[in-house]
Amino acid sequence: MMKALRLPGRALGGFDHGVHPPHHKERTEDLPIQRLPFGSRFVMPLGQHIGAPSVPVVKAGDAVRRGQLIAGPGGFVSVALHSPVTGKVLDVGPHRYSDGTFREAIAIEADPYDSQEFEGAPIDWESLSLEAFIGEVQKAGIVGMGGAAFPCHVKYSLPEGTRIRCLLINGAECEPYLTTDHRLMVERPEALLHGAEIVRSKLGAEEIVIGVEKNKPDAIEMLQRSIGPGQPVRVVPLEVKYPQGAEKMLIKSIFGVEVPAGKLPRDVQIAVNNVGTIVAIADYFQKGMPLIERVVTVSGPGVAYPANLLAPLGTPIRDLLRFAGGLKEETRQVVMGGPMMGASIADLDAPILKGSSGILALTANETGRPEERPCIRCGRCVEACPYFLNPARFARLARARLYEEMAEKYNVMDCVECGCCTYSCPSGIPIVQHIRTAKDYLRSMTRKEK
Amino acid sequence: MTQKDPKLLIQPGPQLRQEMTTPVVMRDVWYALTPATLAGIWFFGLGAFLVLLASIAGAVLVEWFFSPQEKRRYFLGDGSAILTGWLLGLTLPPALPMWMAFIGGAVAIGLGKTIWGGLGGNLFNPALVGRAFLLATFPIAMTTWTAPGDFFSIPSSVFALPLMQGEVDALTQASPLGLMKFAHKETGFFDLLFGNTSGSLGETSGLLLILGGVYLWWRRDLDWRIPVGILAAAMVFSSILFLIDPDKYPGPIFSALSGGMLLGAIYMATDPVTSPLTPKGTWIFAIGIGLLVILIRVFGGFPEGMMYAILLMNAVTPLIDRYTQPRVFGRGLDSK
Amino acid sequence: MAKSQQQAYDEFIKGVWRENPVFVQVLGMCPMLAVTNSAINGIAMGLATFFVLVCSSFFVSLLKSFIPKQVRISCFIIIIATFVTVVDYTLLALVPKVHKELGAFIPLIVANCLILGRQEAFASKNTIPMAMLDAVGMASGFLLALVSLGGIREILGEGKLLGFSLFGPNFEPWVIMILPPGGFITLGLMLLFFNWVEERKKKLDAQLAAAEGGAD
Amino acid sequence: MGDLGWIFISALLINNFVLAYFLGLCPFLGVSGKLETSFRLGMATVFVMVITALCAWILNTYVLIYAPYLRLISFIVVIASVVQFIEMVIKKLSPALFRSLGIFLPLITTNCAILGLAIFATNKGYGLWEGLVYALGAGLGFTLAIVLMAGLREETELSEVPVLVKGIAFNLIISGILSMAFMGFAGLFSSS
Amino acid sequence: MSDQEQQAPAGGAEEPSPNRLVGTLAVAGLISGVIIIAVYLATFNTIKENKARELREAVFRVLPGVAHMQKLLLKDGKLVVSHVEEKDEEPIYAGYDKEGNFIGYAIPSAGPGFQDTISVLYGYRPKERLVVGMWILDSRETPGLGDKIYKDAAFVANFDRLEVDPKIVAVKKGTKSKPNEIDAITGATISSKAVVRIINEGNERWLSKLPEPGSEPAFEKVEEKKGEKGKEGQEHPPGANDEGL
Repeated sequence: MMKALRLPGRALGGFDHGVHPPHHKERTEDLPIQRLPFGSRFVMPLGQHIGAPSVPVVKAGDAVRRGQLIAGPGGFVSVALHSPVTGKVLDVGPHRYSDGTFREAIAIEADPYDSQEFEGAPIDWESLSLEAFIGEVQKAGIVGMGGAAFPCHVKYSLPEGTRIRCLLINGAECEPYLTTDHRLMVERPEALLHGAEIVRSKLGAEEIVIGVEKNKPDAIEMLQRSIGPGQPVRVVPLEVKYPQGAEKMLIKSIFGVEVPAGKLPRDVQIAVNNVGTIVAIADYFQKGMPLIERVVTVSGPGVAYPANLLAPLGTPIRDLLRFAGGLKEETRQVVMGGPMMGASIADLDAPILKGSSGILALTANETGRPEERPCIRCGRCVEACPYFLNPARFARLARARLYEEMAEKYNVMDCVECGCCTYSCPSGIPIVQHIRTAKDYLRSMTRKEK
Repeated sequence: MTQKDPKLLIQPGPQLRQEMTTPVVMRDVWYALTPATLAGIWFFGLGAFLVLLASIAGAVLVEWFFSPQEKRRYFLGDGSAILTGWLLGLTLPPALPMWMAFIGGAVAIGLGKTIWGGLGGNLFNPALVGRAFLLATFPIAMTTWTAPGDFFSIPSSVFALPLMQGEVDALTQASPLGLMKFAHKETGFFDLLFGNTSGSLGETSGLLLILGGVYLWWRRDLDWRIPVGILAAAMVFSSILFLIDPDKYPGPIFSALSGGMLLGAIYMATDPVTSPLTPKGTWIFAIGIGLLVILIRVFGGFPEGMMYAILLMNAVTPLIDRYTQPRVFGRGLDSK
Repeated sequence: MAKSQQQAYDEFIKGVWRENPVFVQVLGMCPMLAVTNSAINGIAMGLATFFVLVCSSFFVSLLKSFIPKQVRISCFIIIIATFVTVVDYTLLALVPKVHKELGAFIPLIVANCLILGRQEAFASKNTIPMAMLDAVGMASGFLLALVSLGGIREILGEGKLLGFSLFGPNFEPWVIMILPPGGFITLGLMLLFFNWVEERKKKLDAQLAAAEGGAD
Repeated sequence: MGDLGWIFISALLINNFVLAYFLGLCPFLGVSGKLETSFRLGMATVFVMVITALCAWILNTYVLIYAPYLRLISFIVVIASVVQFIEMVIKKLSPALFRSLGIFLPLITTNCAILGLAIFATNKGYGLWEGLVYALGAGLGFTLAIVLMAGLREETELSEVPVLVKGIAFNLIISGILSMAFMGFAGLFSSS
Repeated sequence: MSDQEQQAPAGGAEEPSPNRLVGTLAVAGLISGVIIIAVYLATFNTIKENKARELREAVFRVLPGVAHMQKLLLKDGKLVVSHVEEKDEEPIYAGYDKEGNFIGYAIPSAGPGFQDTISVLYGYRPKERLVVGMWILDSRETPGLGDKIYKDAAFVANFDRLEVDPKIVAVKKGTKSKPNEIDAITGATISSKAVVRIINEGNERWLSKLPEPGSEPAFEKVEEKKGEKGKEGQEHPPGANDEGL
């Protein structure tokens, strides 16, 4: 059914539409990754990935070691959780989440006298079958680290008749401010390439393509230098444009192929993984270390000393900010993730999660919104939408509560909420917000029908 | 720090916004219009300035009067009412009685915008609704063109009492389009380019209008497809006619530079509210205007058709928008 | 007796004001707009319609028991068309100038939904006096609307009312008022005005009711 | 421009039945809420108008020269019956066509645009072909106006039109502006 | 919309027989026919007189000095006097002075104007080949602008003693210099030109068919007042659409 995949070595001219927000990466792009000192209290929410929540296997008072399993996967689309520290389980119960809601989580108190060294052994990946490999990835708790936190092993479980010809590694990191993937590519290219090789060989792909935006020349150079002889890896420099890192856009940019609506990259014989994810896989198979820590960019004009921090999962956001010099007084908003798709943080004591790629402290300068004015149908959103949807129409229809029409005539469900429309709107209309409302409503309606 | 967390804002993403806002866009258009406006006032004298002011006053007052209390604070803020009055003023004859200009401005906002629910709701270009109303209401005053003259002499017709006729004492002179239509006389290229001809007070100086357009394009406030499409379609159509009979029909350069063509193509048709949203639709819209203008100018009853062409295509815009939705990413690929 | 007088008055006044065929029921738009470019035309058209409506109502009410339900619409139309033809010829004979002004819109009275509507909704179900009152009321309301619209259009469009100059010779006529767009826009604005009056009245009533409720 | 061509253009654009003659206002204001419906109503009107022109010509040529006073009544009765008859025929022969156009037919027959067409064509002294072209132009003109109107109205459904304005008043004012825009066609092809 | 749509047939009552239905309609038709015919007959003469008077006034206006007129039709290439109304014939009118001497023709012509068809009647004197008067029978030109073609006395006066050779031409107001030129109305150039074009078209159609000057059909003494005999019917002044729009 699908056209044979072409595997060019350079970008085919990018995707259409999209926006060019100022990238602000200069604050942290040259700062090496630093390890954040261990704090005292860690909270691991059970549902920090997409899919079913994990099922706890420890209870209050249990002693846990760093990297020890504390919750098993709650189904196929679910992953395991591991303790980020050596210490004692305080309780298993509701804890504040970064958006202010309470969710089930395991709270752990770190043992202040432990060295917190991780002890583990490499895993012999070469002898594993694909199924076993997938099981290992699930066991390691690895999810997409770009922000969506989709369980990684699900991507590798291919339906009958599907095959992957290319492993595409997403190093675009198109969100402003964030530099975690960038630093990983510069500092740990071997780990990245090794992890990529593991996945490639297990999936039976022919080639590894790493797409990196052109504003990271050092990363491109470092990767190119590190490619071993005969390794089937290509590094493709990409135009700097948001949302270059959305996987369908990335595929379009590199291969010139559109993933059909409602289909996945595997339907065009491509598997896409984030740089951080691949490095986590490498860490697991090389050192036996499951996903218990990640690199987080702490940046924004609201912090004095922006940094790229390697932080244990479950660390309170406050600890990261404190390490970066604390919040300045003019801070108005703290965002988890990138400024385009990230969400506001309501509680600084909430933990960082597997999907937290950045903590950004923003001042009035960035958070100020233009006063909301009537839509003047200027069409900027239409020309920004990478999915060629009609956001202006969505906003009008949503205001009139014509949600069904949005889905039937204008394909609102195809929207990935990248935020380009709201970003580009001169009238300050929260278009994405309207779209989210509509999508929520439509989803609840379909659920009801079922 | 633990004690004094700043009060944190919770707002949905995206957190970043580009800098362009509606008032900035409106103000950009002001800047772009300024040179051509000054040129118009220079050519036609202070009277033209008064006409312009009257039209803006009509627009702004009605906007203010009909906006709900809580919105009144930005009656000047988003600048759209001033812009409407201004654009309308630029399309008026320089010796029009002020009271007519005032009514034009009032109708432009009242019928062209307010009843549609204000900015963004109107489907016809408000300034042109005002002008169409004036042209249908005061056909003689609206087609009495004066020749460029002394800067300080103000035609007495400008001060005509409300509801009364204005006696035009200035030197009247047919506009280049009128000369073309009724006497088959073509006006010189440089006169058209620099605006030293009779005509509406802001439409004569082709060069400055184009400069303003380039500024808007550079500021990305302007959908370049619209002026390009209009001018291209109009010029191609008139070239064809010109090739058929050069004595009877005007040439493409004349068509592009004369009358309200540039003012309309760059500032009126591009009004985002009343032009299609989709790129493909925009082309259809622009080409439609270009063809209609020449059709009306050459075969119709009026020497100038820009206003009607734009209004007619405004009326078609909802249909265009409906049938030119772009192909959604990843859809309609393999219908096999 | 007083009660029946009150009822009669009600039947009459509802057509003039409360259920005004043009401003409230929005019926009979075509003649309403087409011929009202001056007050005199409005009066002529209004009177022609008046005649047709009253005569038709009379006959329909008179004959209502003879007309079987199945063919009633056809009968109504025949009755109406008869009187329209009568009006047509009478005007042509007596006032050819007016007839020329109104032109083809006199025969089109047949298609005026107002007339057929009244037969169907009222005359065919009520006694002759009531039907007459209703017809006179409705026709007066229609006449009133035509005259007011025609008057406004004439005043602005020509500076005259019923041919008398109001503003002197220097008046600048608002030509659009005599043209079709002027008809649409003027009637639109008049309806808008009526809406506004209604709205205000409702608000006042509500305030009054609230005040009274508070007093109790 | 030939005579027939000018008759067509004139009925379609310059002297549009709705926007210049105020004919057919009931459906124009009442049925123009939805684009789809409007278009089908327009097509049905074209159909009825062409039949009307034919009937009117036959009546004028063969009947009414002997009895001019029956003009009005015979137009009404004959046109209504013929349309009803055709409606039944369509229902039998093509249910699909009936579903898309048929429901409008009775509505259209009572519409003043139809009677107006017959009377105008008679007054202008049009022959058979002129009458048919006139009907086609008038019908398409009606369709054009109602479709544009429906497009505009559907769009305004989504904007915040003041409550006070909504409804017939607003539709009339939109028609007024549309009518103003159509004035641009005045004099089209009449100047040499 | 219209009320009749809402009405559902009231059930309950027993079905009247078809005969009764047809009968009712027939009776209604009969009564209506009687009324109509009565009114028609009552108004017939007045209407006819009105029409005749209107036409006569128009003819007298475009042909100064005329006291009598008669209708001429073209039959087999010859102009013959006609007293009956015939369909599909385009008549012209001949005007005579009190003594019955031929003065000129009044020719109707029509064509598209700015808004709609303009119907013109103009007087023509074949001897001098001059247009001597113009009258607009019917037009829908813009009030205040195009309607000056009949409201503006100066414009109408243009058509007095206007040469038809080679062709009448409308020029910009104030620049009339030749005997075949007229001053157009400022701001209503299209309407002015339309009138000129319509007259030129009338000339093209008729001038070649007119008999040699001197051999015009003589005036036949017929009672003009009491109406031409022939079929009963509304007399349409040709070109003048009585239901003027």
